[in-house]
Amino acid sequence: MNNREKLLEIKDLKQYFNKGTPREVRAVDGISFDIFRGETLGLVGESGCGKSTTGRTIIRLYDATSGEVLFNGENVHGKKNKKKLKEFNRKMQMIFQDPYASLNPRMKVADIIAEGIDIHGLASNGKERKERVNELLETVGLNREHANRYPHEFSGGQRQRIGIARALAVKPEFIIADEPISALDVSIQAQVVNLMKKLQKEKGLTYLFIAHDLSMVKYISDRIGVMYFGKLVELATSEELYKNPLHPYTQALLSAIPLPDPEFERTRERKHYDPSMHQYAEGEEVKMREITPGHYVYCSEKEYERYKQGESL
Amino acid sequence: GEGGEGGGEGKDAAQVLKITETAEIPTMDSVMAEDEVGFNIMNQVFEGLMRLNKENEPEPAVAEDYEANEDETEYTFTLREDAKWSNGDQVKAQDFVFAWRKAVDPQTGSQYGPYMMNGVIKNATQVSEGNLPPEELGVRAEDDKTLIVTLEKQVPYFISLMTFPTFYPQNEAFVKEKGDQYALNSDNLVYNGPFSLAKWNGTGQTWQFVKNEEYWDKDAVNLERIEVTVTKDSQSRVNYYEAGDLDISGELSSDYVTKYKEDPNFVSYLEPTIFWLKLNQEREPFQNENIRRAIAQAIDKDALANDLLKNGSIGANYAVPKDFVSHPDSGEDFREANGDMLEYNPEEAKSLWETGLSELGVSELTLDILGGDTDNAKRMDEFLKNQLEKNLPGLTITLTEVPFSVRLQRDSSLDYDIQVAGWGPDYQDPMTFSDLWVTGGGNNNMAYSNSEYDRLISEAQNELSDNPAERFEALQEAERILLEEDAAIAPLYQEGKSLLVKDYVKGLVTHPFGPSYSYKWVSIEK
Amino acid sequence: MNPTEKFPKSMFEPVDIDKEKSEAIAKPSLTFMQDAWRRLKKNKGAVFSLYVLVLLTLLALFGPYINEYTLESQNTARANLPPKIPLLENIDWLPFDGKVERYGNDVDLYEQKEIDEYFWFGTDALGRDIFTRVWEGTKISLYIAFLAAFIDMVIGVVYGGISAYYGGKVDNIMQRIIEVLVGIPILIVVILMILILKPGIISITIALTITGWTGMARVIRGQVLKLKNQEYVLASKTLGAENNRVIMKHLLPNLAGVIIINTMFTIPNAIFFEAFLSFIGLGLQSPYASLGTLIEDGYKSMQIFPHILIFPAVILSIVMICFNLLADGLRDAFDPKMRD
Amino acid sequence: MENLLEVKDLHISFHTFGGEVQAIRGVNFNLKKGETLAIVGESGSGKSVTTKSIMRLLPPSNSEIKNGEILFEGKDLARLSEKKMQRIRGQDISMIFQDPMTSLNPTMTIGKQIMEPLLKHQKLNKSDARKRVIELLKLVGIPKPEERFKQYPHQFSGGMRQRVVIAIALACNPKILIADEPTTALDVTIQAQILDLMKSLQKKVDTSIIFITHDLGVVANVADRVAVMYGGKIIEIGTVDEIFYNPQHPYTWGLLSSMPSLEASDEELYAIPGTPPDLLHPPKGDAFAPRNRYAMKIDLEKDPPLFKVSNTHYAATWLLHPDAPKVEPPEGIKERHAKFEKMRIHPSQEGGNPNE
Amino acid sequence: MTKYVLQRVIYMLITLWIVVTFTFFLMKLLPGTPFSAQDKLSEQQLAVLEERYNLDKPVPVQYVSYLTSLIQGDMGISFQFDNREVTGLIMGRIGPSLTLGLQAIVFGTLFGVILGILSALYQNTWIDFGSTFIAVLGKSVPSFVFAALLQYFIAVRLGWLPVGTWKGFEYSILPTISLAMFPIATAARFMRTELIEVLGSDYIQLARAKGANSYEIAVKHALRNALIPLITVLGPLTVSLMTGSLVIENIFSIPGIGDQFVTAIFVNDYPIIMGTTILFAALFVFIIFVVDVLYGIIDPRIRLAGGKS
Ligand SMILES: Nc1ncnc2c1ncn2[C@@H]1O[C@H](COP(=O)(O)OP(=O)(O)OP(=O)(O)O)[C@@H](O)[C@H]1O
Ligand SMILES: Nc1ncnc2c1ncn2[C@@H]1O[C@H](COP(=O)(O)OP(=O)(O)OP(=O)(O)O)[C@@H](O)[C@H]1O
Ligand SMILES: [Mg+2]
Ligand SMILES: [Mg+2]
Repeated sequence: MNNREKLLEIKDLKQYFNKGTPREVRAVDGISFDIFRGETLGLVGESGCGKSTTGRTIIRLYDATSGEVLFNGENVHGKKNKKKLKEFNRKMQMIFQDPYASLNPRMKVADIIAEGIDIHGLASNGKERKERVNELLETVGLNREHANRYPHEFSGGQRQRIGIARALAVKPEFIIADEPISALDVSIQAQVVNLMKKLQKEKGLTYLFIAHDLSMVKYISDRIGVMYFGKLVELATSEELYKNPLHPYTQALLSAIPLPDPEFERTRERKHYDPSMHQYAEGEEVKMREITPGHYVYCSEKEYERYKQGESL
Repeated sequence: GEGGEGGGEGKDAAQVLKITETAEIPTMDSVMAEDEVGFNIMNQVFEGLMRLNKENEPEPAVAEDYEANEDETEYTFTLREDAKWSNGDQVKAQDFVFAWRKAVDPQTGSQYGPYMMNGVIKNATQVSEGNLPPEELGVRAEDDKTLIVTLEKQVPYFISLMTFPTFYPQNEAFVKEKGDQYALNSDNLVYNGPFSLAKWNGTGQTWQFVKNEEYWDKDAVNLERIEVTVTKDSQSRVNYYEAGDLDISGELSSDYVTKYKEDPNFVSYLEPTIFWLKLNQEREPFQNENIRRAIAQAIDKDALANDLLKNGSIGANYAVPKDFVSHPDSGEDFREANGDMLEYNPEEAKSLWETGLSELGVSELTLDILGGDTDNAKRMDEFLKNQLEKNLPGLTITLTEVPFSVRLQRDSSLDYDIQVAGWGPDYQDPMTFSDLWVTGGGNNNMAYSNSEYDRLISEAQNELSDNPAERFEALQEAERILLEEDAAIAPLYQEGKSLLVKDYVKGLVTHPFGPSYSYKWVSIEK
Repeated sequence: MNPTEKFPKSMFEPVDIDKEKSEAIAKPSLTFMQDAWRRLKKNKGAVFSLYVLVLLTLLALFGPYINEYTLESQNTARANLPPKIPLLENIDWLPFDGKVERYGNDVDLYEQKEIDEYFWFGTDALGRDIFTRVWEGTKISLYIAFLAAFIDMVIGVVYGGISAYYGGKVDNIMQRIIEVLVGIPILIVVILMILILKPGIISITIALTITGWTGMARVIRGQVLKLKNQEYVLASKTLGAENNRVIMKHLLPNLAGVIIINTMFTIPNAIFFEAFLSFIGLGLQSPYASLGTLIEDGYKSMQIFPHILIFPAVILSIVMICFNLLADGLRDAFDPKMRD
Repeated sequence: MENLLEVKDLHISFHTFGGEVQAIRGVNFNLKKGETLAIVGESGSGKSVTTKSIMRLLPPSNSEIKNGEILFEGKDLARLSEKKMQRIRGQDISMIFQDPMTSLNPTMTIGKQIMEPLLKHQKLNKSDARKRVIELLKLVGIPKPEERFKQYPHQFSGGMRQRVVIAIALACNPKILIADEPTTALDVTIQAQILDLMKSLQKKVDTSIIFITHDLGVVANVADRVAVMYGGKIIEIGTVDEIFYNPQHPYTWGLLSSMPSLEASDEELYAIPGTPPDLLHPPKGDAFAPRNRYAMKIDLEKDPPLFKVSNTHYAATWLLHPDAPKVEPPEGIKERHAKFEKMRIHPSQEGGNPNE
Repeated sequence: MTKYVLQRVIYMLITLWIVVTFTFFLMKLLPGTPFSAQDKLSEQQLAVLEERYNLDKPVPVQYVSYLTSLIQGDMGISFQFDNREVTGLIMGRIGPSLTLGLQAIVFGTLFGVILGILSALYQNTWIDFGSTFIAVLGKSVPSFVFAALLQYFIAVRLGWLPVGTWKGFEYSILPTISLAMFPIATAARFMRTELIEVLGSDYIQLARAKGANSYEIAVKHALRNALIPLITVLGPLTVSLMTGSLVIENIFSIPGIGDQFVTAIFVNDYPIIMGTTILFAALFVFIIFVVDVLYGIIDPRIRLAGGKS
């Protein structure tokens, strides 16, 4: 990573649902991390740990309970004028998980893709708009004939590519991809992942890539953050995380991922993670600490010392 | 008294009659009664000083005999020795005094008490207005068997009034004993009529009349029991009749008249009830006589009666009914002298209408008919609308159909153009119809005023009280003024009633005023 | 299995697989509505109902002008005539011969009253042509029903939409209001309203809609709650779409289905209530006639002149059945669960 | 090893609005005692239909077994009466479904649901059945089984529910256990636990398992043999090593190479272009041909038969025809082939961590 | 759960209070007077009557006193029946209505559920079509049209059953059937969809995989799960019964509260109109409440989750 320009800084972001009621859910409970321009940051964790919420809060689909999100150094949360907001909306985009729910069944593909163009007035006339749509369709590997069809006529992979085209239409800098492939068949997943990689190279995009499939995340990401129950527990480059997982949850996660290699599977050993193992004392400060450069772990001071020694918990 | 009629063969058949009523009994407190059903029921289970006999003439009932003073302002009734309540108590003169005082006492809240007694019984008006205590009412018991009634003035029809339920006695001791609970169900009542009420829970839709063994004239009563069911519509009544659940169908609607006209059990008779259009003379168009006359003459009353109502009603070209009262001397019906007035005549109506319109300076009129909301009323309103609009060019009729109570309210506030209304007699005298139209009269409510008319009525009520023939003729003249001269109202029809009565039911008596039927003389002869 | 079977060598030449072709879609393009329509067409009952309803609507509009009689033209001389239709009068078992049974004999009332005209559905007690009146009545009934359903729809959609879309406190308060409203028996409200307002087309409509919209509001709310968290709505928001756009482009088009279905169920409901009110005597007043008032009119003489009841009753039932069947068909057609 | 189950030339169609869907178009395989056969393939390839047809759970209203036999202990399940089939279900063959959240009756206690097959097939009395249920719950690793017995499904987490479903399936010690994507709905960590559990249980109760999944990693973990399905057919079948290290069918190649390995590699993933075939109108010839970058003319004409690769390994691709040209498989596959060669040379050598 | 029930009770009371208030003021707006012969009354008497009917005070005072007596179960005195308490009048009439309503709902749901089950189990056979036909008829043909036809054909023409009134079980057959048509239709359709959905669910598949036969599946697994939601339509059904009872009682001359209500409307007997309205509303609200709570008790998902929000 030669270019370490911070595109996005997330500072102590919190998102509580039904705050103050008995049904309060601390979906995201104080996480901080940076995303550098041009990189892909992977976010993994088990279902319900708050990955989607993190993504959605960053892009302001939810108003954060507290914390800051700096985009290009500017806080995008809190009050903003309309123009600024629009500008922000253009620069940050999202790709969704469910290829069936993410496209409006009553809109033609052309209109879906052009929605951003229409909102931001990026095309001066109908012809330009049409050209732009066709261009986008080709970018994601679809035909221009597809423009006049409705989403239900497409397969999952195709739909996902339409979703990508929609996001690209506004020429964003940063894209949050919320499990963009987990609903797809293995053979189709590669199509989408390849496309995303290609686009990143061509357009210099920055990704936040959310998934629970570690092998795909590792493949596409430069750095990976591991979430557990609303907290970020480990953050490191993908190589480092894979080779030297420190947090016991990360270790358990890694040990659980099945690989398409029978020999490896025959000998794999599983680790089990029990959060009570930490035995944090009352008032003990538990936070992200940098163990080796660029490798952060959520730990207490005591644990930090042990990690430093190269011990595992 | 009448002798027992059902002899011979009739004795074998079960003397049980199955009949229907059109509504639940609203009250069994005789002084509170104000509706047809109540009056009819009471007529079977209570008895006043007088009772209408089979010929519809008042005859002595609880009273054995009566006497009037010279100017007929005081009556002395002698009560029957054997008149008893169903609990065995004597029917005493004090029971009448008690009931009548209760009827006019404002605290009772009776509507019919003051209506029937004010202006008739001495001091009734003041008592009912709270200006005198009820004890001041002109009625007293000389002894248990002698009742003396003092009148406000001479009242020619006073004796016929004595058949009316408002004037029935109430067993003072029993009423006081029951207190609040009096008359709330058949057990909380005592009876002095031909029958006792049974199995009546106060609001139910069924009850029975059973022969009252304490009744003084029980030998004349053949029926052991009458079973009564409330049936609100004509269709069900006919169904029950056909199914054998009823011996007497109750009133038939026009459709069924068509069906049963030829039936041997079909009975139809004319009632002394008349329906007419009240033309509100506070409204400008009806201040014009031509307009009024045009309206009255534009309606084919015979078609209304024969094609639409079909229940034995006849078209009426008069204001006092046919077959109701007759000349005291000649015995000639009231109708004979005056004949038909304001007959259907579309051509004349049209020309009168046009004259009227030009007098009013308009070419079109929109008038509203205020009518009832019953099925028959609605149908009739539509007929009237059609007739008037057809025969009177430039007239538009709108219809407003409201419940009875609303109509009454709008009537008393003169809030209508044309109103369909009717009147049935409360006693057997033309006055019950004639005094409707005096200036400011309680039932005028259409701003009709004619001093000549008022004079005639007033004379009939006062000066001519002791001259029945002249009085009668004065009332005939008044009717002529009302219709022929003023066309104040537009008569429509005189009501008829049609029933189906099983052929084995003998001796059913229908009454033109007050209660509708008497079952006292009915017998089953199968 | 015969792996050694011989084939010409040329068969084993590689072919170029056109990547374009592998993405091609064979099926013809259909919009959602076209798709729903196609589905609906497969439901014979619904399509038949649709045709019947169209026919009845046409008859309601033009039926009264087919003969010379009007809604109100009376002639008591020809009252209560049974139906008589040219040609059909000659078919014995059909009740269109102008005859009625009286004391076991067939009496031709037309002959008896010396009437040469044909009254297809007979006449009523005032001698009015029932054919004309029935279609006028159908027109009024449909008019009230459509009007009521339309008002219900507008209020319901707006209310439910606002409640769900803005959510939070707004939703909470609006839902409490609905909860209370729903607790009030509709029928009673309708009757009370009619007692106060003079029975007429507008007042009946108002009475019908006064709580009628809650059903639509609830359905819409549920739907919007679901839709507003759909990923395509979120996508639109991340693109910077404002509320207007989200509502117009995303919510409304996707609500169209439920709105149509629900309205289709409201219409027969409104027809029913109108008829019901008329039947208990709180219905329209002359000069208007609705199917309800006609039925009420006919019920009274049902046993003697059944034709006065039968025609409006049958037409009312047909209208109700057709609307219900059509609504059912539409629901199936729009239901994504049934997609093939 | 004897064949417990033999499926021969199975053809199954569905009659739908759009026409006849030929979901299964000639499937052959057998299952041996005690082994785990994994079926992989993408969505719609007919995995579930195949297994449901073994259980005869296909909707009777619109499905039709057009041809073929399903032989279980000599009986043809495809033609068995419903009554007899009921005796086999749950007793000899039982099944685990994909979604643990919906496959339990929400209004019946867990205990009752597990007891049901015991009462029905084993004719146990209530108290014995209860004891057995508690044993089973313990076996599948549910703590405090006595308390759990009386609880309802919604009181269990997803992983717990799947354990309950497994307990139900194992209640009567079935000879065959069919697991249709039993872990797809679960998190990887939970999935790992369930997989371990299934493997250990299999040893204890000695049943044969048909394991359906589309996750090749899971296959590598659990399977003894693997069948790869595509477009209603088995296009390659063999032992787990044969399929993973010596795949022959281009589709299998595609599947294996489209998954990135954990070893860092910056190359583009191998992607199979296009979309799965429309079984309403199956293409002429090989259903995979339109997506096959090695397609030959004959692929568009004729459906390939299963070519034998070894005694245990068959693949349906014309590439195996003697006349077919040699093709270069993708990089990753070549590496796998190399590993396979190595394994053949050193069959005794235990596979170490492939990353080393 | 207790909290939930409490909350519901409060809503129930609020709803009732609104109904009472609403009807009370509506009544005040109605035209017409309760005194049928007002003209014949002296002012003195009018005053007495107004006092008796509590009409002499300003409207807000009347309202408050109505509310207070209502809480004590006193709904005032009828205009139509002399000196009779509305509470008593209604109670005297409620018997036949309750009997009829209960019979109709029991018969209706039972028969409807059976039809629905048959429909679902024999989907797309003639049984299904037959029961769907009945359901469509029941839903579409207004109860009064049904009643009129039944009365005409069964009672009048064929004479098999009595035409009307209320003297015993056989008198209740035709009205019950007329009234039950709607519940039959509703229950049948609801049951059919619900059961089809349940039968298609995963746990039914699992039950079949356990070797359960179709009887066990239908009865042990499917029926229970399909029946639970049926409770939710009981609310709307009761409403339809109340609606129905107004005309049905009228058509068959049954002395019930529906008939009383209609009569009261035509004679402006406000106390009875109000009383019946409140009774209907209370019944309705109460049934909805019971349905909700019952649902919570019967469905373990809600029961144990501690009530839905
Ligand atoms: N709108 C919401 N209201 C209330 N709770 C919510 C809402 N959205 C999410 N949650 C809760 O917040 C927590 C985190 O949810 P989130 O969707 O972020 O998880 P996730 O990591 O994306 O899971 P998955 O892998 O299943 O997508 C969950 O417990 C979820 O139930
Ligand atoms: N009940 C049915 N009616 C019609 N078609 C069906 C039915 N069930 C399955 N099919 C069709 O049969 C084919 C095979 O389906 P199947 O469920 O076996 O796929 P699968 O391999 O299990 O896929 P998945 O991984 O999505 O579970 C599909 O094309 C599907 O559309
Ligand atoms: Mg998520
Ligand atoms: Mg499947």
